[in-house]
Amino acid sequence: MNDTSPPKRTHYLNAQHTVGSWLFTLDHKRIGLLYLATILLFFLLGGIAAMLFRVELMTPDPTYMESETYNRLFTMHGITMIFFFLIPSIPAVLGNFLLPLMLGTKDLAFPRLNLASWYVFTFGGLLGLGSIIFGGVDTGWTFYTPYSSTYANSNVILAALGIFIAGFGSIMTGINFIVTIHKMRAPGLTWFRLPLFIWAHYATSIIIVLGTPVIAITILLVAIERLFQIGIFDPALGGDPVLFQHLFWFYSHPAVYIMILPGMGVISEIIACFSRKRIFGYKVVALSSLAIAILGFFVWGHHMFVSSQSMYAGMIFSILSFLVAIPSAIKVFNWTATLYGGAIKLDTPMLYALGFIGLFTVGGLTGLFLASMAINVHVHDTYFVVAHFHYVMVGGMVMAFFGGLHFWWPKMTGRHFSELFGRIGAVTIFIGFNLTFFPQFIVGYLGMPRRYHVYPEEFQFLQVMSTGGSAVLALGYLVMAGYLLHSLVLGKKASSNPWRAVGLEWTTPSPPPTENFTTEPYVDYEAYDYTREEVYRDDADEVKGA
Amino acid sequence: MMNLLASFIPAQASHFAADIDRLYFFLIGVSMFFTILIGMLVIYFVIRFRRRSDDERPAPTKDIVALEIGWTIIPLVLVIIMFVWGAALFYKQWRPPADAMEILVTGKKWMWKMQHPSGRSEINDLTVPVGRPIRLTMTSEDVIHSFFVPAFRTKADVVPGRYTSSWFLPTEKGSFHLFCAEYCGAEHSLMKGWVHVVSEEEYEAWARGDDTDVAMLTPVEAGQRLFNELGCVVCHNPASGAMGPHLAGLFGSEVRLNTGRSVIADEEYIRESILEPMAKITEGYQPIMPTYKGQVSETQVMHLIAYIRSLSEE
Amino acid sequence: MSSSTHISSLKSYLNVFWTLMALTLLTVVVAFFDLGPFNIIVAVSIASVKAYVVILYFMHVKYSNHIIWLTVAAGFIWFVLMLGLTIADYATREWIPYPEAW
Amino acid sequence: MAADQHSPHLAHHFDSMEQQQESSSLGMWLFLAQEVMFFGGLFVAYAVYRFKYPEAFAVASSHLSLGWGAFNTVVLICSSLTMALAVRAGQLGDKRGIIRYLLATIFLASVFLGVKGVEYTEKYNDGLMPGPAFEYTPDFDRYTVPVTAETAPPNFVGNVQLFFSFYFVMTGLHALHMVIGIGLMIWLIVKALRDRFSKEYFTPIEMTGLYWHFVDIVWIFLFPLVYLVWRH
Ligand code: HEA
Ligand code: HEA
Ligand code: HEC
Ligand code: CUA
Ligand SMILES: [Cu+2]
Repeated sequence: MNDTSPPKRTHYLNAQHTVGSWLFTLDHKRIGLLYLATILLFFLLGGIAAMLFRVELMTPDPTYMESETYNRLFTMHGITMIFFFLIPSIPAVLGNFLLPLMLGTKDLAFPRLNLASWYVFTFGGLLGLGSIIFGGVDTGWTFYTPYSSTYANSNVILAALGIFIAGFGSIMTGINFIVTIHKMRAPGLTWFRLPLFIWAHYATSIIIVLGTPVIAITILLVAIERLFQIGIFDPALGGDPVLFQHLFWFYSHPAVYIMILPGMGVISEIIACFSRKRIFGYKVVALSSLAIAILGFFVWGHHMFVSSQSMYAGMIFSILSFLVAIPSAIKVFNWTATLYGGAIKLDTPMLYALGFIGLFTVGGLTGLFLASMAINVHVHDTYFVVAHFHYVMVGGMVMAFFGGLHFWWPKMTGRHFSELFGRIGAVTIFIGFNLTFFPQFIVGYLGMPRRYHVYPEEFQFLQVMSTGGSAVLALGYLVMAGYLLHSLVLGKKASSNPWRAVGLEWTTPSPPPTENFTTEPYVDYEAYDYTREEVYRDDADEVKGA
Repeated sequence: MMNLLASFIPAQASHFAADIDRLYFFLIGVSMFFTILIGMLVIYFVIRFRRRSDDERPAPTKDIVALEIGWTIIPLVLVIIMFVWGAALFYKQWRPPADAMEILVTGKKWMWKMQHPSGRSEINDLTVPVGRPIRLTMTSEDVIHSFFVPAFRTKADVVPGRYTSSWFLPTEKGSFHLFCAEYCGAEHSLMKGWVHVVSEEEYEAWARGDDTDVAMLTPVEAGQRLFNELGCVVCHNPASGAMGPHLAGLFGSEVRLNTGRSVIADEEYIRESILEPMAKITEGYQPIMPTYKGQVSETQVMHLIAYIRSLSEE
Repeated sequence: MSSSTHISSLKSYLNVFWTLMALTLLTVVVAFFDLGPFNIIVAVSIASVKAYVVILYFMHVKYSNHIIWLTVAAGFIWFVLMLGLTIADYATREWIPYPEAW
Repeated sequence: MAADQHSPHLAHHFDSMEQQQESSSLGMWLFLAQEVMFFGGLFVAYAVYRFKYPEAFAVASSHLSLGWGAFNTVVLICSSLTMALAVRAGQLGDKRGIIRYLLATIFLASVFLGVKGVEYTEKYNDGLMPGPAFEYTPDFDRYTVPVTAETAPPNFVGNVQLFFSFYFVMTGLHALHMVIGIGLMIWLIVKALRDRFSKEYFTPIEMTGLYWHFVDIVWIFLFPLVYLVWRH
């Protein structure tokens, strides 16, 4: 592949230039980029909402917004961040882009379905956006009945439909992934030669396919109940509002694993590459993803310990929650052990990966506090929970997402970002993140409830700290946005394997050609086999040609 | 030491507060151990095994089954301890002793109403005697709320259409925060109050109504006091998000209703607004005001009217 | 073997059809007998048998590979677990009764 | 395999017709598993309420027409048979058979929907449409269910209304699925008329068949659950 082809090599980005060639593309790589643009927009929106209410929280009394505005802001923040950013983040962007490349195939099994999923998702997102523009939603992202079904005085139906529709986008992606992984692996690529990224996406897709329909029907029931004013969860008819919570969390707990498993996949790739070692206990790590996906379905009641759920049911959910922590623990230990005896380089993606390990550990361990029933009684619906889930979601998945984005950036865009600014950004984000969310553990245990616009003065100090931290965090993201955009135009051209990584995606030029591979890939080596000489081949000439 | 600790945990004012904090510190211990262990190992490995040349090829990974088994079993044992400990405490929290004194609690947007066995009731305040087990029997008139007293480490959702309960044994005298912990709409964060733990004697006197100095107050003062106690101020408050109309200047003025008609706000109108708020809805407002029928005596209504009237006189 | 390569005979389809009809009749008839709590169990069991027959023969799962079997099984097992754990809450709520009405 | 490679129906990213067919089939089954959970959520909610309010649900169910319900069950099973035969015709490459059986299936589906329409209208006229217009006065003397004015739970009428909420949502969603199915079949007929199918390529018919049988299965469960609560 060391050919000195004509100066302008055709690849998936420059193969065609019209707007239509993007909007009607069936190329998984382009669809991945479409998703990237969409979800970054939602991330920005959700982030802006967070900054707005963080500023409000600097004082215990209402300062510059009314309580109704505050409620709409955190609801918008939760809904956009979860449904329109984090759930599609890694699967729909990196997964879409990389799955066929890693499997050595030309495309996903159903390219048209893939494109349709983006349209469906975007349409759902627009409905969600519409609900915000036309006055907002004030139910919290959890839509608890009967508030959402009868009392809320806001655009619940529109938002509900948005989530309902976006859910089908995610189901389409999930089905596509499972079929592709089953049926389209390159010759020689057996299950236990698959990258852990693929395993993670396989597990994630199982959750998506079996879980998402339940949130769809649940949220649809809320919309129907509001629209036609018929009772479904309405206590006035003997309906049970707690039943809604069962159905909601049946999806939304597994959904938190949709929000972490792909991140774990990314981390495995990065750690292997930057320590030049196969992941310690590869099989265990692969199978633990499946264990999390399956066990994770049966712990949803841990969100309902004080909801008046039966104590016995609570105990079942509690013990299962503890058990699902074990496979996560195994993964963390295996990553750490992988570092032992490696050749470690702290490039930007690796900084994100190491940040992930630390922050996910803290977030996951505080999940154990929450799963412990007696402690849950005290900290449920306080800032302790807020801190927990930001540690796993932002400290975990968002870190993994950006880590992965940096790792595969040269592959996706054909350009290098500035390593110096990359490292500055990563460190700023890490520091800002901890400053923002660590104080929230303390303020939560002290008893400050979440979703509070007005709060007692004794909590102010910690809240101000948190707001300060969030400014640092936002600055970190801003730096990142700056140098990434810069690199698109002025970045150094990337070779096919700039990090010296193992994996089929690194054997094809950056950016890859539309059909992904010029020669049909064949795999006759184990995953992460860093002893192979090909990996270290110098491909600098290729860049000049590209 | 104790002082330092006190800035990280709320007051321990019920008999299981200390138990729960103990479990909490156990978990903090385990967490710190693993976080520090992993953090230190990562830092150590990163330094010790840093890449020295671009071309370095480390030895391939060797899987060690004993290690895998070890770090499966150890966390497994730890989480089982956590589960048993947490569930046992929870079981205790769930079952009130038979001799507990029962207080009835109703939540509604956005206030708490407590009814004592003696018949006395309170709004947003809960007065209880120290050292006596208290059981709360709770329900909601509208959406789900949650009765949360951090100093007692108790919390229980209050669900419309059914009764839930919660119990505690206060061990310290003083006033402690009461919060609504389940999001319930616009003024969720104003749905809070205080739990006053007093001595047995004080409580008995209070429950009989001895402390009521209402007799010594003018009707306007008594009305103002009621206005705060009953939670009217939550909605009829010029400062906050104002769920209800501001009442200054109301008396004697002409009020436009959502039917398009107008009425003069006289005593009769105000009385009706308090007892039958749904009868006439002021233009531009939602019909969300709860009825106070059965909660206020006729005398108290008169006091309220006197107070609202006084707002128009200033 | 791929499911589309198996072509069932007309007769086997008709057999399946008459089985389904017979089972439908059976559910209706059984519903008129008082079996106490077993009414619902019998009704759901018969429906499950019908569903099973449809899946095996009309939907050709009998001739499909194991991954299809697994998918079908997963769908139903997940449903049963969702139902089971939810009902576990409602069925045990009264074990430690909440206080009676005021 | 070599012949496959040149089949006009083979998409560029598949290696063989067999791989393509297996992929479609697995994809369809995953979709159906998804559907199981979609309806599953409804069934769980229904089960919980039925568990809580057995009498009210029995009483409410007795207002449904068992005759129509059973009739529709038969109609739907017939349509499953014709659908299976349509797929078989596809396997045999019998174009006229495909069209004939699909038309039969569409006809049966329309009969089903027509009957549902009749039933809905009846319920509407009886004031059994849940929501603000719901009107129901219990007539305890006429119930075969062991419930009397004294033993009736406090919110009896409300519970009856709950049943009808579920009746309409469940059968409504089911009917919506049938409408979609009819649309798919019309599309298949058009394709068949244009000679798009052959012995080698009939995947769309097969997939639609799977979908249709699934819709049938949902009804197989709905029928005893909503029509046959306490008939004795
Ligand atoms: C990415 C998302 C994500 C992830 C991965 C998790 C992971 C976990 N979560 Fe979290 N959680 C959320 C997102 C997530 N959560 C969200 C969004 C909410 C709030 C929703 C809302 O109400 O708005 C929530 C709320 C929540 C609650 C309810 C709180 C309440 O409202 O009362 C509970 C209770 O059990 C809980 C538990 C857990 C547990 C046990 C894990 C476990 O999977 C964690 C496992 C990981 C580890 C344990 C760390 C690694 C292990 C080691 C380093 C070794 C040492 C290990 C041992 C000794 C076991 N979570
Ligand atoms: C993915 C999930 C996610 C993410 C990323 C975040 C990110 C943040 N969250 Fe969020 N949060 C939730 C999910 C998330 N949150 C959920 C589910 C809730 C519960 C809602 C509910 O109660 O219903 C919640 C609630 C919540 C609360 C509690 C509110 C309350 O209960 O009253 C708080 C309070 O501090 C908070 C703060 C923040 C902050 C400061 C960030 C910061 O990390 C945000 C920083 C980001 C930015 C400032 C954007 C910067 C972007 C750029 C500069 C440009 C980048 C663009 C390109 C590259 C093109 N969040
Ligand atoms: C949940 C919020 C809420 C609470 C608590 C509340 N109100 Fe109201 N009140 C309203 C709203 C909203 C209106 C306007 C709509 C209406 O007429 O019902 C209103 C109207 C009124 C009016 C008529 C005012 C006018 O402009 O016509 C009076 C008088 C009044 N309230 C008195 C009281 C008193 C006294 C209390 C306490 C005992 C009280 N309210 C508690 C929400 C509340
Ligand atoms: Cu009541 Cu929040
Ligand atoms: Cu959870």
